[in-house]
Amino acid sequence: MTAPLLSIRNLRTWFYTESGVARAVDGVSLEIGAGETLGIVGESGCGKSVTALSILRLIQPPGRIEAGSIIEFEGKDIVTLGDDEIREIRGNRISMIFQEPMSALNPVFTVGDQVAEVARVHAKVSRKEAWDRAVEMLALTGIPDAESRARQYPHQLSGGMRQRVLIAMALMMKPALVIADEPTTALDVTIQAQILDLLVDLQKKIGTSILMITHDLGVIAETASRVIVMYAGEVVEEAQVDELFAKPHHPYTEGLIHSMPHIGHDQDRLNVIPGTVPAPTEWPAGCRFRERCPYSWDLCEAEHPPLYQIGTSHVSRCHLAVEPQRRNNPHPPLVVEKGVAAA
Amino acid sequence: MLRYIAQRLIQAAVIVAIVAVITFVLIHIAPGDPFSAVMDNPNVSEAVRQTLRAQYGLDRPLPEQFVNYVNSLAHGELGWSFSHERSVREVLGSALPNTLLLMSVALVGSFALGILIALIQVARRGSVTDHTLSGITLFLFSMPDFWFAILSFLTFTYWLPIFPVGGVVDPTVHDYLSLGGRIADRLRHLVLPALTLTLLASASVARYQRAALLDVLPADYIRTARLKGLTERQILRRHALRNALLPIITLIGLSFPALLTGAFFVEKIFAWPGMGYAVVNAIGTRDYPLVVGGVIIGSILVTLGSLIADLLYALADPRLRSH
Amino acid sequence: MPWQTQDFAATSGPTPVRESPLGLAVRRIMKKPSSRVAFFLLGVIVLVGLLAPLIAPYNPSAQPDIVLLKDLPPSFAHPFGTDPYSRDVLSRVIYGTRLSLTIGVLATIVSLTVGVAYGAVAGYVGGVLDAVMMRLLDAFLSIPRLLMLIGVLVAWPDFSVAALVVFLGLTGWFELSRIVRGQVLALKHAEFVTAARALGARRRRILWKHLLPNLVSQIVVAATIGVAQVIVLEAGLSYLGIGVPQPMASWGNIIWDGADQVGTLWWMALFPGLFMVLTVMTLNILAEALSDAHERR
Amino acid sequence: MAAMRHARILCALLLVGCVETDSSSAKGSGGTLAISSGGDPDALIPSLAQTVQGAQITQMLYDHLADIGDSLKTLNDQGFTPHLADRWTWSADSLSVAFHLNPNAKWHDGVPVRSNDVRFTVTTIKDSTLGSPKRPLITNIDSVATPDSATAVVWFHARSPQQFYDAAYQLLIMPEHIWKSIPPAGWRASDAARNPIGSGQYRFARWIPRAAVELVADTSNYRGAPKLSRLIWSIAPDFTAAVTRFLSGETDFFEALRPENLPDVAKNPTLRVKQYRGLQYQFLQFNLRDPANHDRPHPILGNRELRRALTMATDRAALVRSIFDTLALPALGPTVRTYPTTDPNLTQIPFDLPRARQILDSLGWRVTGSDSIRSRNGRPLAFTLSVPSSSKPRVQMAVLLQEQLRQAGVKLNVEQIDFPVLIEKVRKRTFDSWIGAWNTEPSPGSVLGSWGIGGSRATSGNNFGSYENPIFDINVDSALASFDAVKRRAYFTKAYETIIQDAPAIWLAEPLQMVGYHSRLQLATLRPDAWWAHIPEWSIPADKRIPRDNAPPSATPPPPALPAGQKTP
Repeated sequence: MTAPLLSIRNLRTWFYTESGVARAVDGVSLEIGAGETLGIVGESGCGKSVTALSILRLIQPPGRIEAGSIIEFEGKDIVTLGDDEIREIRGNRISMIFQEPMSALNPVFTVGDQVAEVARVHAKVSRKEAWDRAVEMLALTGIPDAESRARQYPHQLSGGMRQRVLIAMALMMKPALVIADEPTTALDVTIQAQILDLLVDLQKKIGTSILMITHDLGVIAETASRVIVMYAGEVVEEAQVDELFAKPHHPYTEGLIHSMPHIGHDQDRLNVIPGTVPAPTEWPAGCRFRERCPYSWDLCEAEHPPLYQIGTSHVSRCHLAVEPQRRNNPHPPLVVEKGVAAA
Repeated sequence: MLRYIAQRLIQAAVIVAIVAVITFVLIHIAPGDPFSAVMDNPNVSEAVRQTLRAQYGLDRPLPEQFVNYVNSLAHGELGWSFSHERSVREVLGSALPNTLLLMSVALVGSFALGILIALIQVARRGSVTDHTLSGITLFLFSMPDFWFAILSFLTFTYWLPIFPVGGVVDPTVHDYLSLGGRIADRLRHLVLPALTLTLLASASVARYQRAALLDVLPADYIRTARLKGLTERQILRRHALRNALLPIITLIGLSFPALLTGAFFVEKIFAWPGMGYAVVNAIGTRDYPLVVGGVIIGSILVTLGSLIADLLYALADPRLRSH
Repeated sequence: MPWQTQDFAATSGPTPVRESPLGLAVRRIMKKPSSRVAFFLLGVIVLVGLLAPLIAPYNPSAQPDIVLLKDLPPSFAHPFGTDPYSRDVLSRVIYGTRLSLTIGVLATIVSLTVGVAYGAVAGYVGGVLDAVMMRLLDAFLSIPRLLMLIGVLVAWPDFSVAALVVFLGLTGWFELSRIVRGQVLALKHAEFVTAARALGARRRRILWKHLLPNLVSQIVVAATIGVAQVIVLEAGLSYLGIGVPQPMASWGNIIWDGADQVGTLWWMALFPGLFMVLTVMTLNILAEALSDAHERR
Repeated sequence: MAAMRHARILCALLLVGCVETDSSSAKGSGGTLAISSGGDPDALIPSLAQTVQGAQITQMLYDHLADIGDSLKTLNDQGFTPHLADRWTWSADSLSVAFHLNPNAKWHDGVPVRSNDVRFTVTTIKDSTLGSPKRPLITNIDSVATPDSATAVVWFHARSPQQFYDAAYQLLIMPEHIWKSIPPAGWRASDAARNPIGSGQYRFARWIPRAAVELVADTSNYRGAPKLSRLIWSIAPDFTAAVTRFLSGETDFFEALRPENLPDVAKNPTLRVKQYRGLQYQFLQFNLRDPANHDRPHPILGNRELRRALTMATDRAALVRSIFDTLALPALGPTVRTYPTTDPNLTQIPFDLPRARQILDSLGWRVTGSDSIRSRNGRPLAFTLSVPSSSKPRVQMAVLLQEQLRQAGVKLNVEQIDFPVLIEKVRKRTFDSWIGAWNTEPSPGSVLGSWGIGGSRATSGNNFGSYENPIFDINVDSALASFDAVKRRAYFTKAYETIIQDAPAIWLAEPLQMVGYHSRLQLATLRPDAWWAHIPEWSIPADKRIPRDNAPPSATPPPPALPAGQKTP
């Protein structure tokens, strides 16, 4: 592997709220190579979106990227860049696609304007030329009759169309990295597939890297080559996609895979991991997943697990790496016991 | 869109009709006869008494009085002002342009000023500037209109006599001035009352607009804009303001009653010969037809204001425009 | 299989109230220094009103010397000066605090009662009655409050303070009744109300039981703003000569006492005005903090 | 009743006065006089005008037949100077006077002034559908005959020393050709009322309601052009605005300065103050009859001793000092010191609080409860004092009186009501007490209308308190019938002392008038009944003029914005 395009080391993004310091991202390290698609998966509240926003330095007060965090992109440390320099990168070298295509577009401007604005800011081209480029880009994302669609307002487009607009906006400057934050969550299933295909297709044409953030392992399976599982502000497992699905190591990953809907199964009932992600202001000591874990034992409470090397490119933050036999004796997780006790 | 306009027009007409009923009730709810003071007033001539009796038909049964009242209102007749010795329509008709001038200058001024203040505050949110401006707008917002107008009048005509003491023009010279001089004379008289009303009204605009901008800022499309690499200033001006302006159009409609009330006091204190001045003077002379006429016209103004604001909103918001 | 199977429970709309929302809101706003200062100042003003007889340095209506002690500018003996009747303006402002606050509070109680009742009836009955009541409300809202009061008060030849309070109250409930109606409508269709009905409770009882707790914080906000508005309106009406009848002292009246000589007797407009602005400001700060707290709930 | 004509209600604004005197031929005319005014004129029709602004402006626009002299003599035609009539002749039986009109006199529209105008004026004032306030003042005039177009013969019912005064002072002649086609009931609302045509030395230019009234010099007037070419009444909304306009130089003249304004005037070297004797006295009048039933005496105020006690409890000197500073004296009685017939040392009821308390005790009004208010047989010693809310000084007076009487254990409920409502209440005699002011006329005989038996018994009479004492009436009548100055004064003294001791009112104040004016103005005599009488003689020297003075003299002003449809004179 050549020098990575983006390298994050020990990223800590904390929010200083009334109810305490929320350590939303708490020591994340990862790398993305050029042209690669890296997936980040996890429940909401696990810190994946904050990681993405940190890469673009879009953390608003009271949030803050803590000193010592390093986000190296194309040889520059994003954490220490000046405001003008980071703006040069945003939308230009790194862009982002959001999960809510409706609210991510400004309702009072035409979509063409909004796409063209990227070119106006970064390519310093005339209004006319920016518009032409925008229409071209919109056509590229598969919007039929792009010229007239560009003159429409967001509310006049369907959800899938809007997502295409966002993609056009993101790819306008042919960025080195596109961060896609739940790009398909809000769309219905058939559109989801189209959008993912489009992304993969455009990635090939442009040669950009993609950081695919999602809670949906299915999306990962379709798009990513490597995947990172995040939980409670930390990376808990990292592996090649095939490896992860075949041999998930972390109990959390295991739970995620189990909770995937399977075609042909009863869709009314979903397998879910009991309990919820703890509040970021009070991560539990020891293993942060301990209370929801069916395998946890004393060690999990006593010691915060490090990232254990499991395979060649497979790491996991679980003490099971030390005592793998415990996997054979699951018990009801603590949260379930508590729940029973409470009822 | 056309249907919306039609609907809104009908709604406004219904409101005006209800207002007419309410004023009729107001006239009759008072103990005795609101015109008794007028009827027996030695200064009121027999002709006026007859006009009043005919106008209000006070000796008739209530339903008939109501029909007559509605009928005369429908014909634009608001009764006879005995303190002016002319019809209420004539009195208010000649005063209305002055009130509208004052209100529109203050409306434009206060929204421009209020939005500017809000932009400054939001651009530096949390700073000392922000807090200071918040304090000032809150202070202005909490100030009774008449008290602020008194202070402004005293300060700039009595202690620092910079501005003329009320009126729309200086009647002693106005007609003998050149065109430029006449315009200058009008402006000189307009500045202080308009500024007073502007400041009074801008406080609520600034407070509202600041909140609206802060509401908009966490929106996803602002993040999108930031993501595109726009500067904070560009984001505020282009993306945030444009969206935060939509609620402000609603505020235009909502601010009409307050603006009108403010205009009443400002007109009284600055002798600005508008509707408010006429009605306030009518209070002193118990010129009840003129007071009621003022209430009706004021309510129509407010209804029209909110109607216009709603239509503007529909025009400005692309989401509504296409429906 | 260690993984539990759970039902998704959809929840939406207003939730049954478990803890006092008002207490929660008060606790929350008290974290802001500006609210604490406002609360303290308002407390002081209310105390001034309550303790008027104890703290006023002079009898507010005594005219100690109508020749030598009249129209005196502020001094140590008379910090707010004296009026044309040689009365001490400070003492009158202190007693005026009492009257102005009383009028504000009483009129607001009238407004709240009418507003809650009107909104509740409109929302509960619904249908044609609701539509009619709402159009009527639109019309009421189109008449500027001051104009409406002028219309009524001018028609009334002479009226007492009690009548003034009633009129002020009867013109101040329109916005609140809208909020109440909205809440009633939302509650009518709320799950827990349906659930409670399924358990055999009567709907009307359920509504009342849940309506008020859900509304408490909004009512408190409306009341706070209402008191401020009434204080300003009363002063404005007094300034137009149709407010509090003259022998009594309210803030508006004291200003009126000096109104025709406001250039020379500036202290008579300044001090009661400052008291008024201070009171209204603290009320506005608290109302804003309360409604913020409510929105964040 | 002849004397009825003289009194008139006056509340802050109400005043009817007199006319210009002769003016010598004016040279170097020019200059503008801007007058700060507290309100619009009520009407620009002389037969209807009642407010002070109405009086001022109509007396500039219209003419008397003859004008009273500065000495305000009212006996026969002593001191009167020719105006519309250049001479007059008495009939042998003195029951008529023939006024010979000035042949050059013309209305502002060019039509000559004719004797039928005089007859028309009298006829319309006597017409009840007009409702002229002057109607009761000219009851002694029977009719006007017009033997020829230049001679108007005024016929009187009875020979009276003041009959000439009635015809000359009370009548401002109106043009018949303008008004005859309009029914009197519709005069106020007519177009003609907004574009008055007169014969005075100033002609009407325009009236912008709530803003200004403007008159311009009638340069071709038969009495010569006035010296100032323009007069403007600049109308301010309230006292502060009016005085501020004067202080800031926006206006040149302010007629109602108060003591509080003097420091501000003194600060400005271009402003001057002038005091002059007025004809006004202010009083608190008691209703001697029961407001609910006029056939019964007032349950409290019907008692003479009690009224005397109330007067004794009132420190009138302090009151006057508090409100007027040095600009007023305590009133002597129903009269003013300006009259030569008034003895300034009339015996008064002294201020004596202990004695007042004693009297009240002896009348059975005792302090029983804890609230220090006296009562008798369970009835508290309390009554209402009505004041017009529009008059700040009178409201002040009421609040001061309230406190003073409280010291004596009397509860005074101050009721502020609007002026028209108050007038109505007073006319219907349904009041307990009120604070009023009479602006008397040049004749001291006016006192019978306001305090005599006739004024009490006539339904439209001005003796609202229903005070009746024949001794008072007889002495006034004797005085009026007497041609001997010493005797006249003695009779009046007797009459005044009678009424003072009966205390139908507390005689409060006799204000001096104080006007403020810009130093570039050169004033003429300020006549006690009407400071404006000699305005046509006022001037502004050419070297002291400011831009507003240099408006083209007698230029026709451009068509005004209001009222619409005005005819240019």
